[in-house]
Amino acid sequence: MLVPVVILTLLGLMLGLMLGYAARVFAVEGNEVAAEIAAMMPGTNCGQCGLAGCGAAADALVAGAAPATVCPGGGAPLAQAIAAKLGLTLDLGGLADQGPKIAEVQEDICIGCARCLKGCPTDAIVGASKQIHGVLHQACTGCGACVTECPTGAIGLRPLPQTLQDWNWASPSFA
Amino acid sequence: MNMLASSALPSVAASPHAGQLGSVSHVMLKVMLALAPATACGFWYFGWPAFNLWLVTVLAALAGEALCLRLMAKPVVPTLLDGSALLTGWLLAVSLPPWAPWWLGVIGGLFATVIGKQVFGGIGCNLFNPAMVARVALLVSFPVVMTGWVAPIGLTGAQAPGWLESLQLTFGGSVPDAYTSASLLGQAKTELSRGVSLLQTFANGLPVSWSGMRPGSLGETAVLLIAAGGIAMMLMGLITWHIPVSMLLAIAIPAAIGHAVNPARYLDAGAHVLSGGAMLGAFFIATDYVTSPSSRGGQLVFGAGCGLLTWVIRTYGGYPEGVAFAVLLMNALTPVIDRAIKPRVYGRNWRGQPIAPRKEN
Amino acid sequence: MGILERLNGGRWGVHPHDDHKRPAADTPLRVMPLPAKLCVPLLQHVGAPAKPVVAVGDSVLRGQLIAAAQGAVSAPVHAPSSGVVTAIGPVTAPHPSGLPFDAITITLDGEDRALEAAGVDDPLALEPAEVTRRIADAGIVGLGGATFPSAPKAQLGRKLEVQTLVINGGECEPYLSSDDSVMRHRADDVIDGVRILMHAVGARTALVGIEDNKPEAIAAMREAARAFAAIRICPVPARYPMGSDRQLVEVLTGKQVPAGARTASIGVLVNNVSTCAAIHRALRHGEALYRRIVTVNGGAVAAPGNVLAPVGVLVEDLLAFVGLKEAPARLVMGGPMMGLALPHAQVPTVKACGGVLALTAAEIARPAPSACIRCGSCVKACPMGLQPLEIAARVRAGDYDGAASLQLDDCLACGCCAYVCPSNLPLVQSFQHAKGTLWARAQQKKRNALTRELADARRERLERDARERAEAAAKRKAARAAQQASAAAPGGQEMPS
Amino acid sequence: MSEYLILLVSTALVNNVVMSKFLGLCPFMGVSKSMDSAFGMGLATTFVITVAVAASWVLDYFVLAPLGLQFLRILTFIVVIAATVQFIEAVIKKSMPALYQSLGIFLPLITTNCAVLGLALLTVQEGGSFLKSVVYGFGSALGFTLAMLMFAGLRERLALVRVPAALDGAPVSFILAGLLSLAFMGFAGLNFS
Repeated sequence: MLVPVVILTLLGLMLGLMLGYAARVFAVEGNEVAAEIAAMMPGTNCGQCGLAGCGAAADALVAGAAPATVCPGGGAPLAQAIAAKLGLTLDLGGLADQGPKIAEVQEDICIGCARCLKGCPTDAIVGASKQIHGVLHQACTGCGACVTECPTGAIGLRPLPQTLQDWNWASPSFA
Repeated sequence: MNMLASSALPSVAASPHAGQLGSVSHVMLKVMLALAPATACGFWYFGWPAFNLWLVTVLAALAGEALCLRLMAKPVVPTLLDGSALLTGWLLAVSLPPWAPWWLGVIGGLFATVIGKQVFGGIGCNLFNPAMVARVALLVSFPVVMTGWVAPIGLTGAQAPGWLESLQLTFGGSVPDAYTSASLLGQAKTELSRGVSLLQTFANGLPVSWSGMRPGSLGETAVLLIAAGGIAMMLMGLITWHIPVSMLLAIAIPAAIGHAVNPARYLDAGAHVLSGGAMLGAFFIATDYVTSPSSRGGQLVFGAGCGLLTWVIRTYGGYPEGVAFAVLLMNALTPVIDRAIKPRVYGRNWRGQPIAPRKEN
Repeated sequence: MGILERLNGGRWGVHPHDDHKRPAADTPLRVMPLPAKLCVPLLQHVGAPAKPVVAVGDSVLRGQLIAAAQGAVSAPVHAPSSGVVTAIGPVTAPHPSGLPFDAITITLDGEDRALEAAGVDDPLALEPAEVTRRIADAGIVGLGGATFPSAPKAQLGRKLEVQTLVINGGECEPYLSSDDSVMRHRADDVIDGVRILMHAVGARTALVGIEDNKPEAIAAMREAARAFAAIRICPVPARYPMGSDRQLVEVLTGKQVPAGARTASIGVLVNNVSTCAAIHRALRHGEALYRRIVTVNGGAVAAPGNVLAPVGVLVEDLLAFVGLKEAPARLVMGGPMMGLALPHAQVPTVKACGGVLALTAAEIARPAPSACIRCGSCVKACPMGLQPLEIAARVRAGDYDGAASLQLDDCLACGCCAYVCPSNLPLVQSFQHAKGTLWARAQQKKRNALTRELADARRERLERDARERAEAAAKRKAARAAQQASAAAPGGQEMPS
Repeated sequence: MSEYLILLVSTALVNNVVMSKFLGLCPFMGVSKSMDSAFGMGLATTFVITVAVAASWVLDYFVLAPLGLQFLRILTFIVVIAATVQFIEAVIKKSMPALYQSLGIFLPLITTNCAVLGLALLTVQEGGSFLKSVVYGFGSALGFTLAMLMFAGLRERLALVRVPAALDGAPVSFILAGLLSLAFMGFAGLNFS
């Protein structure tokens, strides 16, 4: 009776020591996945996802608390990249019909209060107090922060106009 | 200018705006044409029972396909007309013992199209050659029936059964012992396992000939016509030489080496190439588009694998014939081969990196 | 194709059984009468669009600059005839999308008054840089379809010390014969253009590749090039896509162009024969590129043939000139293999438009696609050595990265795969879709990077502002405290609040 | 030498651990969605099996057998295997994070991969020499890797075709495994004498 107990104890001890040593040599720090996903995100902390910024969204994604489509600003490409990274199944249904959008200032209503300038996370709105504001297409993520800021409802989101450069063939219907 | 009303331009489609107007059924039809002479010759050798079995098998394959399409609510007639199920049944039929009972053909035909093909999504989606899947399933399940060969006694010979008699043979009982005979590979295997050396077994010479007048399935006897059909397919541009040649060489070379070392243990290259399903397999089975690699290099590896495995199974394995197993095993390796061997892309090396620019001096 | 080659699966490319080039190629060249108006697009080349230098209401003369080049890679645009500018703005582009692009609309006065133009008597005596400048000023772009501006290309060639010019007389697309026509009727112009270009680039030899289905062109070009040892006329087998620069370069020089690189990287510069003819006219006659030979062909055309037409003419007017015998089922700009289907006929032609096809329903008829049987016909046909069937399977399954890993980027969209496919799969569309999707993703990534930068900058700025405010406030507080202390010390009294 | 070669071929092909012994089906079905992760899994399992077989042999030969404690085999072997797997996990997590991600839960589950314990027990029962046992284990592990790779390749291609909805996913994978097993029956009775 004693022999098996001793043998098992010794075995356990030996293997435990080996693993303890390995754990020290091959230690990995932190959650690298969340950091990588945060790096893929737009990084504007626009809050459209309902979470506290891109870092929080990345943590939620890794924890499985948010779907891959959590980030509206990143659109379908980001959702696909995240799904591929985390091995999630992707339902693009919610995103597909929206498409990218940008903010537009209706110049006849804009009173030039410049509140939207402060609200924009990417400084995409140019203008000054008492002047009509304009939106830089390249910088706007379509997060909609300015829409809520505007006191006169002069800012709205509209779909990005399609151009010859970004037009694409539809996926053909294969047999 | 009313001819140019915008309603007159119904289609804005992607290029090209021209095409060869080929179709899948054309391809299948050409393969069947290439296979027809050898099959006809088989009928001539083995008589009406062989024809009955062929018909039953083909019909069962078609029925299996139709049933699945019906269950999946897909159009039945257009898909049947593409000819692929017919060809599958045909290839299976010519690999069966010609006097096998009807139920063998029915089970095989159904298995080929249902389990071998439709389960995966139908034409173009199957991962294994459907005819060989069915053949192996039959061989494993009914080994006795599947190795019950008959001597070729001709369609019209004195001993040959008439048409009515043949129906009885196919749909009735078993093959009378008087007709049964062993195939070369089966005989070699049996005698070797009894400890009789090949030299003794085949003291009167090997029963192989180019005419194919010997026991075997429809598709293994008329080797010349099979090879001619295969070459015709190459000339029609349906297949390339890579798979058939590499497969036949990979059977012949080890066979020749083995025979040179120990003729009492190993059959010679000619016996290997001319007997069993080697020829049919090399030209018609292994070259199946869907289940073979798409690059030429991959096809060479695939063919060589088929050949080598065939020889190994025939020589060392428990089954007398190994083509079907070899083809299935290589089918399973095809995705791996396709991934490992890709054609060299223009302006890139084999590993897919851009080549170094070479300036003129 | 020999038997051995056939057993080996043949070489790349396809041999359209009927190339439909004749009889259109054999009819005499016609000059199109001036239409009522022209819409001259601002973007007819790779690079930045030209910038209009005329305003609505201005009168313009033939050959007058109406839009100037913008940036390093761009090309100016000239008025093809005299008239009044009536609009500057969007017109439908010759593109399947039907989306608009900017063009200058000129209502012609029919008088065709020309700007005084001066050529050079001996362009070969000019400095190469001056030749290049004149090519740039004439708005010459690659007329074979790539539309890369010719001047920057020549500059690049000079910089990389290119020794060999490959002159592309391949014109492998069925139906088209505009290059053929240029070579037959203007062989001397082409050869002179080649000599000027060689001078500009500093190249020592020029290889003119002409498909052997154009014997008249080969004969004419041989005759024209007889006096110049440096220019060799090389008949090449008629096989589509022989006119693709990479394929032609390989056939003529035996060298492959590295993936993702230009031909110049292996010391070769490819130019089209029509481009060379345009260079000749620009240098010798001072004529800008505002008209060209266009093949109008197809089953619906009553009198198919080659037409000298101004750039910017509406397809509608062009078809009216040659006449239609039936309603076309599809209009195509370019050849049937790579040409773009047009949404309607009110679209202008561009500099690189070598052909307009009015195809009948019978000509474009294709059976419905069926499942891929992995027959490998597309692999054999692909001139780039790709595996279209594998790429298409991945695109169908939505695995665009998998498609990209099979070198989808190298696809020329030549259409050989779709042409030979027995299952009639829309392979080219599938690849174009995948390329577009991958491009959009890359754009989105860039955009994300940009917005991230902006957001970071903003955050930093806000933090700095806050810090500065806090510091200022602290300073104020400290100052006040000091003041207080100094006030309190002598009097020992509290400050009134 | 040839004896070991034949042993290697026999264990890898003829008595393939997955296809004819039906061991290790859990990772065979679970980690066979892509060739990369299947290959990684195959290599990791190969390492574990080889080490586990060697360690088990040593343990059995020098400790358990002399003391007549064969009844402790399962217990001690599983401890050895678990420790080896933990070790492998630490190494992969550090050196190949992508593979670590794709293997996911199946990596620690190598511990419970019946092929590992099965092979450790089988080799000990066969009673061969140390080298023979290691070759046996290594050959079987190669067979496992081969089966994984083949199956993953087939499943990758399956992901590109239109499998009928009723059969998509696990059902068709099982049918596929059955057909693959059918193909491996060709090796039945393979005898290199």
